[in-house]
Amino acid sequence: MNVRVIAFANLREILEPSLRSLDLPQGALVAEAWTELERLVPALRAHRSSLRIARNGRIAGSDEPLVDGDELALLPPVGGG
Amino acid sequence: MNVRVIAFANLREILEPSLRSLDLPQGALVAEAWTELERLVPALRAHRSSLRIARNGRIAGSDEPLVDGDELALLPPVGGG
Amino acid sequence: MADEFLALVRGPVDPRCVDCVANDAHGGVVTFLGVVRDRSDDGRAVVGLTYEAYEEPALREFGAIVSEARRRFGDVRLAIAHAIGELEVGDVAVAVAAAAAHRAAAFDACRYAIDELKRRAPIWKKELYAVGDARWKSNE
Amino acid sequence: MADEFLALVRGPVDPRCVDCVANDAHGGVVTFLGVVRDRSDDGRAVVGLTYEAYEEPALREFGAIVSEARRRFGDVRLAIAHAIGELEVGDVAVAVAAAAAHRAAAFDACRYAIDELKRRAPIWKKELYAVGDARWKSNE
Repeated sequence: MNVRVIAFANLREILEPSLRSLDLPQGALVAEAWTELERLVPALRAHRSSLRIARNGRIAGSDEPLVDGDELALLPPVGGG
Repeated sequence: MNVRVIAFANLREILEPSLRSLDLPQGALVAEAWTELERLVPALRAHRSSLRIARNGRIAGSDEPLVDGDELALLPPVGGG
Repeated sequence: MADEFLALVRGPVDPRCVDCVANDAHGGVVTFLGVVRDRSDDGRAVVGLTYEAYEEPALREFGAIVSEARRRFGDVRLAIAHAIGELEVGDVAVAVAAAAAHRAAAFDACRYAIDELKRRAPIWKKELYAVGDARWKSNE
Repeated sequence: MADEFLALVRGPVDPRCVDCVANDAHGGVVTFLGVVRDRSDDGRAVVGLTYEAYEEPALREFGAIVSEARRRFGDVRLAIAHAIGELEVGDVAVAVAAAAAHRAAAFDACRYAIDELKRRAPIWKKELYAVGDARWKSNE
């Protein structure tokens, strides 16, 4: 199955332009998507502890299953206002 | 000696138009000015406990001596903002 | 800091008059506007307000409030404008703005200024009702 | 109450866009403006800011913040507008306005809204310096 991947701020700059989507086995969990992302873009590893992952716009737990067409977003610590 | 008297809000309405100034003996205190005011305008009496008296724009104690040309202001509870 | 704006204004206050507090170093700006409501606290229909002030002492009180706010909350810029005379529903009766490098001091200073103004500035308000005689209303 | 104004704005925010909160029944209006400063917190000269937002979730967060403010502080009307894109020093990056019958709820709601926005809205800020590379700055 395939999930779209977006990222913001410094993570977007790390991810770009190489990666827009991720091919994963059927029923893969968010945690597995992350492992694959780290493999493809090792520079992401350093940010794991501070970033959050959203699935279709909502914060997702690492054990949440993904479905084809989902959007994964990598969210660094926020800085609004 | 002579002191000017002004008042605000409801007290102004009670005082007007009868009274603009007060003749007092030399060295009279604020308290004596008040007694004279009450004599001239009995309707003021009911407000004594809630009003404050300013002398030349600053809150005055009742034992403060007055001098010729002073301005006494009768200040009801404030209602700004 | 002497250039803060403190004013008694005849008629409604133009809220922009307090915008002068913001500058490039003070990026957090909090403004309070007191707008004439169509209801009094006890629910009566209000058609307007009249304000009276003991002008010089009131302006002096504004200045004292600004100095106290700086002592308590640090580097804040404040502006206070209060209307005197006749106001209609929807008119701005008072505007207080506070600017600081960060929002916490701006909120604290703005709130302190309007609270103290209402507590002690020699200003009085008369409510004009749709029905019945106008009445002076104290803040107590 | 569904008519509160929640917006992400390309470029600087026009602070008047949040004035819609005031009406005849809500006479206490508190507005917070976050203006781009010429200094960063560590004293470096700043020439501008760039904001990025995860737009739909950010707007949803604004809505959640407004509902929470109403649950906590009662009958308050709120408006939130945040800039995205390039801003210069002096531009308004965020405007939050809260209106209530009395000032206490308006202050509390406005402060709650900007504090929560900065804590959790998916928005990011990059500081552009007079000297040296731009840097993303988190609120933590």
